Amino acid sequence: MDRLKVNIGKLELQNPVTTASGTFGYGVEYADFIDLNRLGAIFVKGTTLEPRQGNDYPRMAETPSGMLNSVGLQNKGVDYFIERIYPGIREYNTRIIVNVSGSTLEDYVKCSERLEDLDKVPAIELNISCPNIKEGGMAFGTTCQSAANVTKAVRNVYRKTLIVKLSPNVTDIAAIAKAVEDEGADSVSLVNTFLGMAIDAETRKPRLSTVTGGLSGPCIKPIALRMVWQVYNAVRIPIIGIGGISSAADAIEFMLAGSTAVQIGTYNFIDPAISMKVIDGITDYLSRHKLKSVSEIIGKLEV
Amino acid sequence: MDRLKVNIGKLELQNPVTTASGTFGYGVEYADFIDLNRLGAIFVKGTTLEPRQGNDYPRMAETPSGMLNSVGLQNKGVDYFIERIYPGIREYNTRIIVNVSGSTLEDYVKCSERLEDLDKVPAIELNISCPNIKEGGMAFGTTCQSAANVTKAVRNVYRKTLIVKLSPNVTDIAAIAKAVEDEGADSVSLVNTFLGMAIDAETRKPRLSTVTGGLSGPCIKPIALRMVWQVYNAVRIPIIGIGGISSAADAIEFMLAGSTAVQIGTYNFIDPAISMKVIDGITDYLSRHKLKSVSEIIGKLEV
Amino acid sequence: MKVLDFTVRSNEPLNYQNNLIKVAPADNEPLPDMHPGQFVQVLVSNSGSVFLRRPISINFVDRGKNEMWLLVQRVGEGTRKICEITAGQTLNLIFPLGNSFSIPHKKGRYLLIGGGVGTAPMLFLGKKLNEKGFSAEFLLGGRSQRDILQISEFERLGSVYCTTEDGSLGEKGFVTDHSVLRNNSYDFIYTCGPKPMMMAVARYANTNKTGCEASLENLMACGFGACLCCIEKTTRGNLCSCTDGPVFNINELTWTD
Amino acid sequence: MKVLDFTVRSNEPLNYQNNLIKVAPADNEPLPDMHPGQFVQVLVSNSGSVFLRRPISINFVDRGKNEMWLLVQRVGEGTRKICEITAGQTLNLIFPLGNSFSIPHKKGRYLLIGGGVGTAPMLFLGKKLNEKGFSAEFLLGGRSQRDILQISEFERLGSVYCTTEDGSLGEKGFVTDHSVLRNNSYDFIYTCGPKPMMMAVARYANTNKTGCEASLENLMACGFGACLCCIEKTTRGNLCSCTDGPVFNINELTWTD
Ligand SMILES: Cc1cc2nc3c(=O)[nH]c(=O)nc-3n(C[C@H](O)[C@H](O)[C@H](O)COP(=O)(O)OP(=O)(O)OC[C@H]3O[C@@H](n4cnc5c(N)ncnc54)[C@H](O)[C@@H]3O)c2cc1C
Ligand SMILES: Cc1cc2nc3c(=O)[nH]c(=O)nc-3n(C[C@H](O)[C@H](O)[C@H](O)COP(=O)(O)OP(=O)(O)OC[C@H]3O[C@@H](n4cnc5c(N)ncnc54)[C@H](O)[C@@H]3O)c2cc1C
Ligand SMILES: Cc1cc2nc3c(=O)[nH]c(=O)nc-3n(C[C@H](O)[C@H](O)[C@H](O)COP(=O)(O)O)c2cc1C
Ligand SMILES: Cc1cc2nc3c(=O)[nH]c(=O)nc-3n(C[C@H](O)[C@H](O)[C@H](O)COP(=O)(O)O)c2cc1C
Ligand code: FES
Ligand code: FES
Repeated sequence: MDRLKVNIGKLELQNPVTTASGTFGYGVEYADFIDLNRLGAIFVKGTTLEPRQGNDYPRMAETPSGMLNSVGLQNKGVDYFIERIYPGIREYNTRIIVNVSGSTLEDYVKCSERLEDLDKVPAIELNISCPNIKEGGMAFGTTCQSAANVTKAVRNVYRKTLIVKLSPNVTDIAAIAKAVEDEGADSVSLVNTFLGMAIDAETRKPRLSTVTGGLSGPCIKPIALRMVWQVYNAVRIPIIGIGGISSAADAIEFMLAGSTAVQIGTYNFIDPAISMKVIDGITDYLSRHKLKSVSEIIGKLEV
Repeated sequence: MDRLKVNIGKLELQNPVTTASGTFGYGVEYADFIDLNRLGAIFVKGTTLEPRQGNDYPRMAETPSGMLNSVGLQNKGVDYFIERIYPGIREYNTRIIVNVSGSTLEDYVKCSERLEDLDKVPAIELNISCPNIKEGGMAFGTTCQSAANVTKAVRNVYRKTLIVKLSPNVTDIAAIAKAVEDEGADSVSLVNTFLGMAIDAETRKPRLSTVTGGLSGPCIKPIALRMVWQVYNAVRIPIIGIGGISSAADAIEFMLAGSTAVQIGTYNFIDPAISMKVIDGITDYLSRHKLKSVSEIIGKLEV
Repeated sequence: MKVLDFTVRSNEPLNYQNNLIKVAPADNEPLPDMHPGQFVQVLVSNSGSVFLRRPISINFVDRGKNEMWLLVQRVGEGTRKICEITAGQTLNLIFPLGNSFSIPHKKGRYLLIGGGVGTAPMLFLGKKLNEKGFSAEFLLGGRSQRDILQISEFERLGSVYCTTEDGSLGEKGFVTDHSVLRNNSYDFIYTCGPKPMMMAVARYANTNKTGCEASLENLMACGFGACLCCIEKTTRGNLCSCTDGPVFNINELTWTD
Repeated sequence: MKVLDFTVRSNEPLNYQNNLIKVAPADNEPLPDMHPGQFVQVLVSNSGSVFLRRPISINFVDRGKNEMWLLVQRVGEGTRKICEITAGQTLNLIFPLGNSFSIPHKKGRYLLIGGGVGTAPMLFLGKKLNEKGFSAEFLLGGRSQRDILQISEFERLGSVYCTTEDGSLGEKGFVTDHSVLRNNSYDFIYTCGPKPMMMAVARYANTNKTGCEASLENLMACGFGACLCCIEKTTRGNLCSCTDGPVFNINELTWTD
C-alpha cells in the first residue's frame, strides 16, 4: 500500500486518512468498529496541562448537517495521559498524535515538553483554535501575532513534528498560516470548529450551557475547503485538511485543494467505520484514475 | 396585525419578515406563490451603478444543507432599475429596499444618490459583503476602516434609512458593526454569504466558474445566529438577521438573539411560500406565548 | 406556477436506471395548462443530503386521468430518492416551469430527437403535435437497447427511428449518424439530451438550414427566475434557462463546447 | 458493539404517537448478547434535517425469532421519520450500547417504574428478571389511558399497576402517588421516564432506603463514549451517560433539576 503514503514534515503516514481530535477519544472507543492500525494517524483527545472538567450539560445541539459542541476540553491532564493512557495505546500500529490545548502560553509549553519524550508520539497538534474555553484557546488562533508567539514558544521546546491547528473564525486564515510557518511549524491542520449558537425558541434559552459552541460536520465543508485552498496558495508546509469529511470524495476534494492528509471528525459519530471506507475509496479512486500515488492529487485542482 | 410591527430606524415595517437580496428577484418572480403585500419588506436584487453580466456558468453548487453561488451581481444597472423596473413594483403595498453594490466607493455613492429620490424606496441596503465580485464587494466589509469609509461616504448623500449589510468572513463582526454604527448607519443586516468552495473530485475541477463562491442556506444558521448575538451586544441600532432561515422557529431564534427583523434567502428556492408560513408561525407563537407584540421577543434570549 | 402536493399513482421501473412516475394533484383539482418542454421542480424530502429541488421535464399529461408523468433517470442521490417514492406517497412539485417548444402553425415534417432521458419531453411534444393534426417523427438514441425508453408510446404518435451505440437496437452509432437524417429533410427539429448530442444535432440543422430548438439542462437552484444561477450565454446576453428556457432556438445559443 | 443493517419485520402504531418496530439483522446472523437498559443508535436516513443518530432503548429481545423490538415515541422529526419506515426496509443501528440495569442475585420484591415511553426498557428488564426466576412488579404512568403501552406484554411478566394523570386508567395522579408505594416495601426499584418523574421516584427510594437505578435520557451525539457530550454530573465527576450509563444508581446522581 505504498501508493497511499504521505509525509507531514519528517513524519511519514501510511495513508492520508486520520481522525480528528475530540471526536475519536483515544481510539479504543472505535476498536469494535474498525482496525485502528489501518489509520494514517489518530489525533487523540485535546490534552491540557491540568485536568479539566469541561463545561456543563448540555454540551451539544444538532444543526442542519452538523452539530454544535461545547465539551470544553474535558480531560484528565497530560500526566494522567502519559501514565495511564499512553501505555495502553502505544502498541497501536499507527501514529498517535496528541492535541495540545491550553489557556496560557505557559500551559502549551509545559504540556508540549512533557510529550516530547513519548517514543510513540511522533508529533503534537497545537490547538490554538478551541472556541469552547473561556481563556486562551481560540484567542491564540485569531491574530497572527499570538499564533506566532505560541508556535515560537512551543517550537523552542518541542523538536518532533509540530502541527498547528488553525481557527476558521478569522478574516484571513492564510496570513495566520504564514505566521506559524515562519515560526517553524512543520504543518498546519485546518479547520477547527466555527463559533456558532443554537436557541430553543420555545424556552427562549440557548441550547448549550455555554451559549455558543463549535460547529462541525458536513455543513462547514465548503468553507473549510476554501480555507485549505487559500492556505495552500500561501504556505509551503504540508496541510492537514479538516471539516465535514463524510466520504472518500470529500477527502479527495480536500487533497485536490492542497491537503496532504485529512482528519475525519464528526462523521465518525454517524458512521464509526467511515475512516475505513474513506481509505478504501481513495485506493479505488487512484485505480480508476490510473494514478500511482496519492501524492499525485495533492493540490492538483485544475483551475 | 399591529402586534407584528417593527421599526428599522425611521422605517416602520408591518412585520419583521422580509426577503433577502439576490434570492427574491424584484418580487414579481414570487407573485404566483404568495401575496407580496403581506411581506414586511422586499430587498430587491443587488443593484450596481453600471450594468453587470455577472460571472460565467456554472454559478451554483449544492452543498450539505445549503448552496454556493457566484452569480456576481448580474443586473442591468441602477438607471435601468429606476426607469424600467421601479415603475412596475412601486405599487406593491410593502417596503421596497434596494441592495446597493459596487466595486469602488464612488460606485456606492453615485448609486445611492440616484435611489434617494424614489418615493417608494424608503431605504437602501449597502452590500459591502458580496464575495462574488473581483474588486470591491466583500473587501469593503472586512476591515473596520473600509466599512466605516463607505458608510460615511454614502451617509453623506443618502438621508433615508441606511442599512449596511455585513460580511461574516471576519474575525470580529461586532467591531465592524460598531464602526458602521459610528458613521451613522441606521441598521445593520447580517449575514451575507460565507466564502466557500466546491470541487468535483472526478473531474478535479472547481464546481464554480469562479472557484470560490458564497455559501448560504440552513448550514450557516448557527454561525449567523452567533454573529447576530455578538452584534446585538455591541451596537444600539436595529439588526436585521439573515442566514439559513427556513421556518418560523428559525426567525424567532434570530429575533431572540437580537434581530428586529429577518430576511429569508435561499429557502425561498425550496419553498417559495416560506415567507408567508414564517409570518403565520410568528403570529401563532405570539398567541401561544401570550405576547402582545413581536417586539417583546427581540433580544430576549434568556442567558 | 404553483407549489402543489401530488399523490404518486404509480412508480414503475422501466429499466436498470429509469423510472416512470405517474402523479396526480393530491387535492384532485384539474391540472392547469401545461406545454411540452416545461418542467417541474421536485422536492426531495426523503434524503439527508439533497437540499435543492430537482428539475424534471413533463413527460406526458393524461388529461383523462388528470395525471402527469415524470420519467426519471437515477444519476445521483436526488434522482435515486425520487425513484424510491412509492404509490400513495406525496411528491411536492413547483410547476409548470419554463417556456416550451414552439408549436408549428402548419403541416410539415417534424423530427423530434431525444438522447437518453432527454426523450422525456419529446413524448409530450409528439402528442401536442398530433393533437394539432401534425405528424411527428422520433429519433431516439441511447447506449444500448435497454436505454431506449417508452418506444411503444412513441410508436403510437409517429414513426420511430433508433440508434444505439452498441447496435443492439436500430442503427449503430449516435443519433446524428442515423440514415434518416441523410435521406430526408425536415421543416423543424426539436432536440433534448446530452449536450454533445444536441450540439451535433445543431450542427446538422445549421448545415441543412433547418430550424431547430434544443432543451437545455443547466444546473438550477430555484427554477423560476429568482436566483440567476442557471444562465446560458446567448446572442441576447445571459438568459435564464429556467424562464427564458429551457428551450432555446439554436440560433441564439453560443455553445462553445 | 457493531454497526449493522436490520430489516424491519413490522412497524405497528400502538397509539397516536407510539410505534412498535420489530427488526432482525439483515444478514440473519444471531443477535449478540444484549442486556436490559442498553440502547441502540438509529440512523435516520430518510430525513432532510436529521443529522445525528437517535438513541432508542432495547424494548425486548425475542431470541426465538432473532428479533429486537424498539418502542418509539414521535416527539420530533427524527422519531417521526423512524416511525415512517415500513416492513422490508432497512434500519441501520449501532448496538448494543451503554451499561445495563443490575440484575439482582436473589429473590425479592422488585418494582419497575416507567413513565411514558420510559416503559420501553422495563419490558426487557422484566423478562430478564423472570428468566432469573425473580418476579417483577410494574408501575406504569402516563397522561391518559392511551399513553400506557404494552400492558398485556407486561401482565405476562408480573403484576401491573397504572397511574394516569386524568384517571382514565388505574389510579389518578403520578406514579409516585400510587398506593402500591405506600402499602408495600420493595427491595429494589428501577425507573425510566421523564426526569421530574425519576426525581420523584428517587426521593421515594431515598426516603424508604430502597436501592434504586434510573435510566437517563441525556442528549447524545455518538452514543459510544467518543464525544463527551452526554455527560452527567455524578459523585464520581462528569460521567458519560452513554457508556457509564444510561443506567445510574440514584446515589451517584447529583440531580438538581
Ligand atoms: C429543465 C430540466 C429538465 C430535466 N428533465 C429531466 C427528466 O425529465 N428526467 C431526468 O431524469 N432528468 C432530468 N433533468 C436532469 C435532472 O434534473 C438531474 O439529473 C438531477 O438534477 C440530478 O440530481 P441528482 O441528485 O440525482 O444528481 P447529483 O448527485 O446532483 O448529480 C449527479 C450528476 O448529474 C449532474 N447533474 C446534476 N444536476 C443536473 C441538472 N440540473 N442537469 C443536468 N445534470 C445535472 C451532476 O453534475 C452529476 O454529474 C432535467 C434537468 C433540467 C434542468
Ligand atoms: C439512552 C436513551 C434511550 C432512549 N430510549 C427511547 C425509546 O426507547 N423510545 C423513545 O421513543 N425515545 C427514547 N429516547 C429518547 C429519544 O432518543 C428522543 O426522543 C429522540 O432522540 C428525539 O429525536 P427527534 O428528532 O424525534 O426530536 P428532536 O426534534 O430532536 O427533539 C424533540 C424534543 O425531544 C427532545 N430530545 C431530543 N433528543 C433527546 C434525547 N436524546 N433524549 C431526550 N429528549 C430528547 C428535544 O429536546 C425536544 O424537546 C431515548 C434516549 C436515550 C438517551
Ligand atoms: C465533540 C467534539 C469535540 C472536539 N474536541 C476537540 C479538541 O479537543 N481539540 C481540537 O483541536 N478539536 C476538537 N474538535 C474539533 C475537531 O477536531 C474538528 O476540527 C472539527 O470537528 C471539524 O471537523 P469535522 O467537521 O470533521 O468534525 C472537536 C469536535 C467535536 C465535534
Ligand atoms: C443566489 C444568491 C444571490 C445573492 N445575491 C445577493 C446580492 O445581490 N446582494 C446581497 O447583498 N446578497 C446577496 N445574496 C445573499 C443573501 O441575500 C443572503 O444574505 C444569504 O443568502 C444568506 O441568507 P440565506 O441563508 O437565507 O440565503 C445572494 C444569495 C444567493 C443565494
Ligand atoms: S434556476 Fe434560479 S433563475 Fe433559473
Ligand atoms: S454520546 Fe458521545 S460520549 Fe456519550
